[in-house]
Amino acid sequence: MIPSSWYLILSAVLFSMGVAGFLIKRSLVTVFMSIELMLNAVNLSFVTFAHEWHMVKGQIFVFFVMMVAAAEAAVGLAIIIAIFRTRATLNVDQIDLMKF
Amino acid sequence: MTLYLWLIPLLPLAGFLINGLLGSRLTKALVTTIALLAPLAALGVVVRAALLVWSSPASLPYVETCPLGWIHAGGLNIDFAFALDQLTLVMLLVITGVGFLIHIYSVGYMSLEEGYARYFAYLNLFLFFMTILVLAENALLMFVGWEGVGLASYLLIGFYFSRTSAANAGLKAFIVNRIGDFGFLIAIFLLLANFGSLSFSALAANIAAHPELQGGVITAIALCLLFGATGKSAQIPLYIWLPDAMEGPTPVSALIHAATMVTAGVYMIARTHFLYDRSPLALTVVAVIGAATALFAATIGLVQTDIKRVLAYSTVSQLGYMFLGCGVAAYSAAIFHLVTHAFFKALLFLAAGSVIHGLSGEQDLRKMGGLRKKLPITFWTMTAGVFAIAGFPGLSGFFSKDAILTAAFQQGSMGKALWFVGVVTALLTSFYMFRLWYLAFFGESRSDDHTHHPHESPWSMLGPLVLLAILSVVGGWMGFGEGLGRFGAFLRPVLTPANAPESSISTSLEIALLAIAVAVALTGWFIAHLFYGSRNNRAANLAAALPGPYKLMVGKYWIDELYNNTIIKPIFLFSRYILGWVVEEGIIRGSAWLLAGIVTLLGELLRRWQSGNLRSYAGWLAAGAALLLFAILSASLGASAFTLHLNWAGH
Amino acid sequence: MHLALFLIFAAFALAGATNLLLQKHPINAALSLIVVMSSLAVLYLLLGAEFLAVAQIIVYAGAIMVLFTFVIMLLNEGVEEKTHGSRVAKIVGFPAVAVFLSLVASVILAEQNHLSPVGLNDGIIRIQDLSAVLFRDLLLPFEVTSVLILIAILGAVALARKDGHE
Amino acid sequence: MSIWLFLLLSLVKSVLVTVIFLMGVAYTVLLERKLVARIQNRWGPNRVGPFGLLQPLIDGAKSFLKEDVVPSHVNKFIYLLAPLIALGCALLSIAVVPFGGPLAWHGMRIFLISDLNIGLLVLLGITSVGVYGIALAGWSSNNKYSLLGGLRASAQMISYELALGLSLVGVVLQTGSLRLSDIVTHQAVHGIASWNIFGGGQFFAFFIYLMAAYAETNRSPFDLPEAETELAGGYNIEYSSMKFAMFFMAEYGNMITVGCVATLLFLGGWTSPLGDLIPPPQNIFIQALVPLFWFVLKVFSFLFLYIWVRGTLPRFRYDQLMNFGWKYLLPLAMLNIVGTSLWLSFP
Repeated sequence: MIPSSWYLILSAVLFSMGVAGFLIKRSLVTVFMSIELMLNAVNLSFVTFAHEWHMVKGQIFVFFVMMVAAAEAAVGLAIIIAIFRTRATLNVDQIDLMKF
Repeated sequence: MTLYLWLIPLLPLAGFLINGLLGSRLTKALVTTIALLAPLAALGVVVRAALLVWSSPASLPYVETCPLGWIHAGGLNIDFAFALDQLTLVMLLVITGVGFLIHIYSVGYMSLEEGYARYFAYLNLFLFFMTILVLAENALLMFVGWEGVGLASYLLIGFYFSRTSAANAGLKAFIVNRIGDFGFLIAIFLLLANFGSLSFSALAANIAAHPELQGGVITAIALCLLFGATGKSAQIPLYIWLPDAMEGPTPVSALIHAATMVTAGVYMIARTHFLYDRSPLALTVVAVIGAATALFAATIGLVQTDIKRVLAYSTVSQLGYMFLGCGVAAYSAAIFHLVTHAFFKALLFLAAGSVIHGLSGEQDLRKMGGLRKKLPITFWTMTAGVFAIAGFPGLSGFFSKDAILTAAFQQGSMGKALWFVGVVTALLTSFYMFRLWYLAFFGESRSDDHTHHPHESPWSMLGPLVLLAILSVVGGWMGFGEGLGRFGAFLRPVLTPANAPESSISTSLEIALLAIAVAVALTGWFIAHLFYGSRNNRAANLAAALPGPYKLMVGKYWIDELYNNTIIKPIFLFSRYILGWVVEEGIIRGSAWLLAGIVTLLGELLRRWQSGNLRSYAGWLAAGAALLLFAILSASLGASAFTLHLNWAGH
Repeated sequence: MHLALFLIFAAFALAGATNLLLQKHPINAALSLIVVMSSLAVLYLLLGAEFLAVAQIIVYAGAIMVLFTFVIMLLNEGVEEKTHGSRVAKIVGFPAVAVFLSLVASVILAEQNHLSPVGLNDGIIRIQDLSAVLFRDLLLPFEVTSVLILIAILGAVALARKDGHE
Repeated sequence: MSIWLFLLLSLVKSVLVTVIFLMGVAYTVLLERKLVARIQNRWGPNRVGPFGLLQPLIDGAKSFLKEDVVPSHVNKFIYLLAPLIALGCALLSIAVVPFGGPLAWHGMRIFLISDLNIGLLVLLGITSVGVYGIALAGWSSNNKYSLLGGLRASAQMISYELALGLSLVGVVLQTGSLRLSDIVTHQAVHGIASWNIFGGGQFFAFFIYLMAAYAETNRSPFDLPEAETELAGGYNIEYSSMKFAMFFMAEYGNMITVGCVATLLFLGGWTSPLGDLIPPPQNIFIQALVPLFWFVLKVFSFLFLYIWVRGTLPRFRYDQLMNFGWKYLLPLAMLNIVGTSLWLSFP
């Protein structure tokens, strides 16, 4: 038996690491992965709260997040491919112009 | 009894939409079919209505209101309503009947032109607005039609828009009409302010219920309406657009600028005669304007050399007659003249169109001549028109013109003077019409173009000519008899002036007046014959003997130049220097510069923030999230340490 | 037992996340993320969400991350270079993250007495219960999400296809 | 039952199943070689042991004894990790497969390592992770052929996973459970008449599953990731000796798993095709072994079909493969779901 708060703390830490990854990563793909990490961290807290209050809807919400994440990954990666095709780089520090 | 009035404007509108939107993709035959079916169907509806009304005249006026309403704002209630009474019926018959004939004529006349579908779309659009104008039950709806016919007129005058003169003529017509419309609008506002309603029946009832209302506001309204009417009906001072409008195709001149649209002013005065009846001053102004225009335009018409311009000035002059009729409270006579004028003037224009068509576009009378043999049918129909307008006994112009002159003669103090002006105008009319007749059809051909041989027009053009010629010859007989006969009797329920003068004229005097009119017409013919009947230079000698008046008439009294110098140029200078330099450059552009400068400055500052770097954005985002969280926590915790219990759901 | 499992897989998750931050090569980062996700799947199982645990594996590890590796392989992206495009990220971002984490952690710690503990025998939310809620109460969001995914597919196709063809 | 007994039993079962499974893998290889040889009118391996039955053992020994070459230009960690993932996933998936009757000892099923509520989903999950083995192998080898093979494998497996998953939904709808043993018992009533492929009306689903399974296991006619003629072996081009053998075992292991799933979901699992016509035997051992026999027979038939197809059909082009998956299989699978739902809602 362990307290729910441990899960929540873990979730918060993972989320912060995701944000930190967003801040330090230079590759667009890894930045995108950091976003996925954040989403996962939030999902963990959703599941925890669903368990805490015995609510199925918390899990459903995670389910929706997954679906949206899948859609987002498809579009995001397509965008990354398109960017790579025009700029020949994926370094976020070099991709700072709307028009190229 | 249902008359389906709404169909009358709607059918031409459908024709307009189909031909206007799809016309360029349809075959010519289909375009023609649609263009002809729309007015024919409208004519059918009108004739059906006329037959039904004829059998039960008590059912008039008949009103159809759109159940959805139109404008309902506060106390203002304006319905989208069509009304049919005797006056409207007469107008509708003229519009759709003559309109249909001219559509048929156009098929032949325009067959080789570019923009065939566009032409018929505009023509149908004109019919749509014109029928709305006459069917309107209130002044605002009438104004809609009024503006719409102006639009259609503008489009058709500028039909050959690649010609600068045509485009300018269209603009001139539109702008001059706008000036008149301003008067109409003011009148509508005054009506609303004083009577709270725009419905003609309500207004008539309101005025009838207040016999003490005389002059004053009513005079103001009537004069404003008159100003609008002078614009549309080409009266002094706004007549200047009509001669230029001859730049449009000839059938358009016949339909819009002779038979129907330009008579809208007369129709409006007749429709609102209950206002004029209460304002002797306004009536006098109408009569004086009408008489002055009639004489004035006739004198210009004497010396014009363009066949269509002669007819245009003649139209202005005849419209002056109608105004004169209205001005002496002989509304029925004015409407009667409107109808007969629609017949013979449309005929004259169409015949002139046939001549122009036969001469491959030649419009100068000095280059015609000798066409009697080449264009026999055109010649005979034209002859009918000339005799009708000159007022030869038994023809339509004789009856209607005489009705107006007789009514003018009886009018009080000014009557005799007005009558005299009318008679002089009749003389001039007879002269210039026979001048045209001789110049065009008799003598030798003076054309310097020997490659084209004059040819008679196709039957699609000659058919309408013949029909209109018959109408011009016999159309007057419906007004034969005491008080305009059947025509007058038919219109009496709507057009009897409130203070109709008693017929104070003896039969002998009436016959004398008739004799004078006939004599005047014959005199005109005789003079024309003297001058133009054979090859001589009497006319040139006369012009040389009287150089001043001749130049004055050839220069059209320099009215255009007068307007140009007194009105257009000052406005132009004001626009260029005051509005252009001070307002445009200083205020508008200056403020735009100022705003742009401020925005540029701000943007320059904010731009540094929007570096485009994803990681910087993420940094700001994280900072914002932290700040937001902090704000929420401090709010729910009372900004103290985390001692308070959070309001978790479920706990 | 629960404690041991939690500690093991929480450690895995944290190690994976740390590795994600430290690795320079995207494919290593992707593998670390797969580790994080798989550990999270086990944690979901501990929390009684068996369907979500498997869905996590299938959707995240089996689909999304495969897409990531696919793209990395396709673009053949190398080790990321060290650039200095953003001072803001360092100056503003990291303190903000620290503040954020401390705020959230302090709230959770302050409230932990109100939360119930988690055990192995807390029962499992069955897939039938999930589907009952998903397809009855939340049918509309579900359908809307499916439309969203359809749009995403179209968008991905439109974005990734080469210009000039078709 | 104490937790220690549980752990011990599970361990024993796992070891036993793994060993048998690997043996099965080895003899599937032999079966394929023999069958393909007969299809091509050859004899196949027949030198080692009677009918060449000892050939797999010799092959295994050969793999162990060969030199283990690790090219210098590879990404070493991932290069080593990839075959482990591939084989690990192949072995893991058998853990949820019930391969015999519901005999239990101390409350634990004997012929099943773990009986999960969501066994089918777990199977799918493990299969989906299996892609990494091939994809990472292709990438880490740092070789253009293997990279192409890896790319092809990941794209192909993601694409066909959809059709595969959707084809199973019809079965799940009919049973109302994701537990594999429930799915089998649901088909046990009338023997062959109540199998999902016949009585359950899931014939199209079976077809879709079959096609998707070929693609998921990278087997002919969808063996584009290996495609000897164009990619010279594809993702495993840089692998040698035991690491190559691990990929090989993973491939055949996946075949067996796929065959097990097909048997469980469509062919009635361990139940007799004759239903209750033959009364259940009284002897406890026979009672335990008869279902095992049926199960193995069905899986064998499925494998036979697999190899038969491999020996018969040519390889598809890659665009044909993608078109087939997205434009035909996927819509067909969705239609199957709709049809099944309608059939179930209007009995």
